[in-house]
Amino acid sequence: MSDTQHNTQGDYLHNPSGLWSWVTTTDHKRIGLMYLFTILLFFFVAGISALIMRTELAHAGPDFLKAQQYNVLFTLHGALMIFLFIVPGIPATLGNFLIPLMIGAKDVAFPRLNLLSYYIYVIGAIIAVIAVIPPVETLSFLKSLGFTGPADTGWTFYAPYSLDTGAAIPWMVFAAFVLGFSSILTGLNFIVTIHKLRAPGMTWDRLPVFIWGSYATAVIQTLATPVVGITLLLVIMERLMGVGIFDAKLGGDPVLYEHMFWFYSHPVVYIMVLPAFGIVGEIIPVFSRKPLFGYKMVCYASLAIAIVGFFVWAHHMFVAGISDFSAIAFSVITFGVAVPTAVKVFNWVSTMYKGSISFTTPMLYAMGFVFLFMVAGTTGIFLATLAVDVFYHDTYFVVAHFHYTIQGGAVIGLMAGLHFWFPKITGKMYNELAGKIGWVLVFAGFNLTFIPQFILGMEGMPRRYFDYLPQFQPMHMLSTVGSFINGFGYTFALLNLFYAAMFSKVKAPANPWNSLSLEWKTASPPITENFAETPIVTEGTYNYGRPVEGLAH
Amino acid sequence: MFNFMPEQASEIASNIDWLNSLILWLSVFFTVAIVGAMVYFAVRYRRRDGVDHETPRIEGSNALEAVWTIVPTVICVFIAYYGVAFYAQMREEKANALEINVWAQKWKWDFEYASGKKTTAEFYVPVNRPVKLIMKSRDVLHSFFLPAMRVKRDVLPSAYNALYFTPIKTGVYQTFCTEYCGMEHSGMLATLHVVSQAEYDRWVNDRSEEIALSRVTPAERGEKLYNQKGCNACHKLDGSSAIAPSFVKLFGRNEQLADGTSVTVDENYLQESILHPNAKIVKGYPPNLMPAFEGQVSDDEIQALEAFIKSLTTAKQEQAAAAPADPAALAGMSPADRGKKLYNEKVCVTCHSLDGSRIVGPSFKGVYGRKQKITTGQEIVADDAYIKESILNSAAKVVEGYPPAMPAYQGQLSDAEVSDIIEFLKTVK
Amino acid sequence: MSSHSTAENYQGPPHVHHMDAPTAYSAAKLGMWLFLATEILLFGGLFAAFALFRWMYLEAFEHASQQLAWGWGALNTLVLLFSSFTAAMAVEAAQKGNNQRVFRLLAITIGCGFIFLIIKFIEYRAKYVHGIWPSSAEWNDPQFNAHYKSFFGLYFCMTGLHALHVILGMGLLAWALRKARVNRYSKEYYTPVEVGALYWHLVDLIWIYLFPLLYLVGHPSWHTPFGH
Amino acid sequence: MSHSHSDSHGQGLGHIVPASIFKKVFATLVFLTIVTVAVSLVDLGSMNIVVAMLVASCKALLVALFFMHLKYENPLTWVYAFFPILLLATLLGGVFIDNPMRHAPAPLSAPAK
Repeated sequence: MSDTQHNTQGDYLHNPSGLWSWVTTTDHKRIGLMYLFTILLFFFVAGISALIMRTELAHAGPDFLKAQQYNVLFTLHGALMIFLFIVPGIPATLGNFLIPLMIGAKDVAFPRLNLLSYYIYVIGAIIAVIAVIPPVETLSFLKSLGFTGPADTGWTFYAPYSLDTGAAIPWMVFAAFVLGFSSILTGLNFIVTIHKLRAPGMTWDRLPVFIWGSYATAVIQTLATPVVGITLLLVIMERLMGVGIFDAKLGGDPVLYEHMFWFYSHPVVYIMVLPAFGIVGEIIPVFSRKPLFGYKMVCYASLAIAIVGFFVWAHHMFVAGISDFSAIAFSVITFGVAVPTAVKVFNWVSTMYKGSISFTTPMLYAMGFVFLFMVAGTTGIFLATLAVDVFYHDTYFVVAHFHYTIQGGAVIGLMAGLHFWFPKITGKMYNELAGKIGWVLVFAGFNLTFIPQFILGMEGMPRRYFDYLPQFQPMHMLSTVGSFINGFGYTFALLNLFYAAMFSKVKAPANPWNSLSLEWKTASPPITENFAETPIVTEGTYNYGRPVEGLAH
Repeated sequence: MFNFMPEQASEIASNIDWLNSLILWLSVFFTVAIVGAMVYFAVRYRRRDGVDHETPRIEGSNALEAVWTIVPTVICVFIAYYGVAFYAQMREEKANALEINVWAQKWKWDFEYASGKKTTAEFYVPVNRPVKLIMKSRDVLHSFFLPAMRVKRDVLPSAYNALYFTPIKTGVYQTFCTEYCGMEHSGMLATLHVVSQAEYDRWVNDRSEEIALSRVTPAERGEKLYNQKGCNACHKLDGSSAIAPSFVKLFGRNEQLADGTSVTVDENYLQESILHPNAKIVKGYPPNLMPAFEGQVSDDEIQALEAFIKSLTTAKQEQAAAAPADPAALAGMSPADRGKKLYNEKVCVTCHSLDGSRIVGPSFKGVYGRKQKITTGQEIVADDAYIKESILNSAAKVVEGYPPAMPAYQGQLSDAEVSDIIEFLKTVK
Repeated sequence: MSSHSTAENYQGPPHVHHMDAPTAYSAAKLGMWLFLATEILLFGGLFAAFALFRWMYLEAFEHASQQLAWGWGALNTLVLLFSSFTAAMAVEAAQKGNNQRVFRLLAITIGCGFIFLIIKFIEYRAKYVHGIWPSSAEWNDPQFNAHYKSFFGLYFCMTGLHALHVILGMGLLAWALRKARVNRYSKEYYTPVEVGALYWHLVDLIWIYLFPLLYLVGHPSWHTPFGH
Repeated sequence: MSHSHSDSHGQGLGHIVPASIFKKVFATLVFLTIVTVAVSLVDLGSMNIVVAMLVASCKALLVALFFMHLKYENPLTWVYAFFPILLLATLLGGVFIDNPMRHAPAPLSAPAK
């Protein structure tokens, strides 16, 4: 790495310049941007596959798809959205960009490892894309390599179906393993960064709540992903060598697959949503001009959710045939996760008390997040309650619930963060009115898509159904209309940001929102070294408003 | 007002619905309260005319934190308790439960009763008597879901799983498979009939269907299937083998395969060729012509077909097709209906689908009046004349991209029957 | 190559633009400990599967494990323990800046790694000859006891993955070894040796659990330690 | 939670463990290996696996504490050394409160027709 890479004059976007400097960069800000463009690409691919499914489901009975094609589409939608978009999602983009800036460091602990994680992610993405190409005569050589057609097992790859189907499961599962490995390395990098590279004075109780959220996320990323790694490797070994672990015909136990899969796949939902909690915790104080209410509780709640999140996985398996005792045990523990989440929401809303609230686009997304996560959290209570989950398991109620937590939570959090830190990332300002219009479309479209699905779930319609009974038809039509508005909303909002980033002439001030957080103290866009000289931190980041004596600190 | 749950048809259902609406109302209350507070704060404390007003530096309040940690915990404990209590009721092993074996298989449900009665896709239970379903899968994971009874349980290939419910209302209830199991996952349905005890006893002991089936020798049953499933369209009994090998003296014969190897025709070869025809094609016959019958024929139907093929040691004259239905009934039907009856009887169904999918021949969906290009490159319109000619002398004008596999029906269909078929084709949109 | 890093060939820690040397050292160690945590959980999944299947098919597991040559397993354990010892000694030598001693000790450690792999190869060949090899003819033959298949499936997964990690560890130690040859280490900089040794100790740790679980679970027979 | 930059304990970077300790630890490890093999040849029934695991855990602790310098590390490293063990125990616990307690029902043996 030549020394010019680290001089302190020009901003990181143009200094050093040239494609090669981007391809071989170890600057956490550039790697964050590269991740952003890659994951948004997969966000649109998976989003379009969702719209195709919704068009098919608008009317009962086969319209223009066949059952097999529908099954491939929902697997594609699930696997791409989760492994390629939302798991890297906020940690890899905003996390990469902001963690060093917010703790006053020059870069992450292992910059080269950070670049390696990105390229491992790209390799995994390429394998996944090839594995998803339908078997076409012109590419018949792929079939001999084992690419025998796109996976049709759902993103969960449940044994024994994933062991029997002729699709290219080993390749798709290997792609997920490689993406998991990239996620582990990113998590590891962030844990060491947050522990070792904090600026002088930046003690743990002065860290921004986004850093606490990113730390809790990194812990889960590092410690939960290996278990699904070995599970996916075993699926490959099972298919290629018949080692008799998950295959019932050879004495294996498919429920063991479910245990090992969900041991990762429940904590992964906290990987998705904890950074979004962090972002909302950063935005609401800034636009309420008020300190974050109960800062300590919000931070400890993040860690509590991360840790308790490891002990609750079998609430996905209440009806899978597990023993009644374990079902009862996991149901009770699952309620342990609900309480810290509620505490967080209470604290956000209390922050706005007696504030001076301005309705910028990030604030609208943050307030929208509070509503969406109230619905997500409360519908989670239905599914945690044992007797009620028996009815709701694997129905559209579950589909609506996890879309409220993932899309309503993590994606809305990402959108809020992208708008809030847009001036910091690009040094320019996005169009505020267009941002608000985008928010309205996303918010309205999202609710119109998934409120009807709650009703479908109550009516007892199972999920992953290509064809359904006529009585479910009206709600599906509503949901399809909503999904198109939702899709258009995201396109509009992201195009607005993209347009501003590329063509806007409006230079953004270093700190347009007057935030007290450390990353706003350096230039926008920041210089390659982040800070001209290492900042000395003397107080917390939420000291908004006039100190009032006699108030509990 | 918010209740969309299906009817309460089992003993546990009322408890579940009570708990469900309790959580629903708590959720609505807290969501409205918190989001309402947020909106109120947002409006009440909004920044006026672009200037931030003074705000107090309130950093937290331990009292409030305690309140909104303890209150949700108490509510959670309360809900969790009822969730566990009703689950325990739901999983209770009752003494005089009616036990039924349930077998899940890729895309159908089989039911076996203690009395030996076997049914598929529908089962009967007496009202007000506990039922215990003992379920296992023959291939992948499935899940037995009875929305009206509020019960569900996965069906594993590795172990038996039990599902308990006690129906309290007679009626017909829908059953779903809720664990993704492949292509026809959405079609793997069953219906539960809850009937009075008397009617149940009559139904369980009514074995007429099985007796009729058992009196027929497997070979006879095989012959019936041979016609019903459309094998007769290509596999002839008079020894001729234009498109497909004739069944006469087929069993035990050594066949040269397309890939050069040879195989003796035994039960395994026949079973494989019925389920996956393209696996071992005999030399000289066109591949991917015969549709795969996997999922459409059960194991015992395959055995019956094999018994029938074994019985064909001498060439037989073409049997008369199924006995013609009495003319009176036929007259009453509309031409299109008669055409549809012929479509099934003359096994056009085996090669021509109605839903647009391609099996062997062109699909009949929207065929009437469609412009087609035939193998000679000539452009034709599928009008009455073309269809009539294609039925009687099918090899005359074959549509491009399709094999000339259709047998000629010259002499097997009267003109009236042909025009009925054409009427039927007009209705297939 | 002088034994101690004297004044003229002393090389301090490498320059890293975003942190000073002590931070770099503690960051590298914390990073490796975290990576060891992920390796423990990676093998943890296999240990969980092994524990469950041993509980489900106890007799088959005990009988199947008797077909393993526990003698080779014990020998491999001693080889890895010795290599772990030499790796630890190498770290102590590096801390004192004695590059030559580091080179010799790491070379012995890597040598033990080779010996381990050779013994492993001998065991695998013995299994292959008996037809106990995934996707072999006997393996796919339905008569092959399904519960043996679970045991040997897990055996090959666990020892195979462990052998792969032995190779990775040897690569890491070779990278540290190369630096010793150019006198890179001193009191202020020996991170590669310590990080490489940490990874090697983990590989040894996992084998410490694999050996009793796979080889000794079925009362091995005293008189045929090296297989019949 | 200390956030001092370098964790030096006075002698250069990390704590130096004298070679003599390594020799003693190595000798103990070899001895324990012999013990675990010897115990496995005696049939103690279900206790065999418990003893094997205990001996293996002692060896593992020895390697971790001394060879890997864990004994001299700051508390943060201890957390990330033992948290995965706790997670592994959780996975095992979750599986073992499930499989052994399933009471699968006996299938209905339909009378031969």
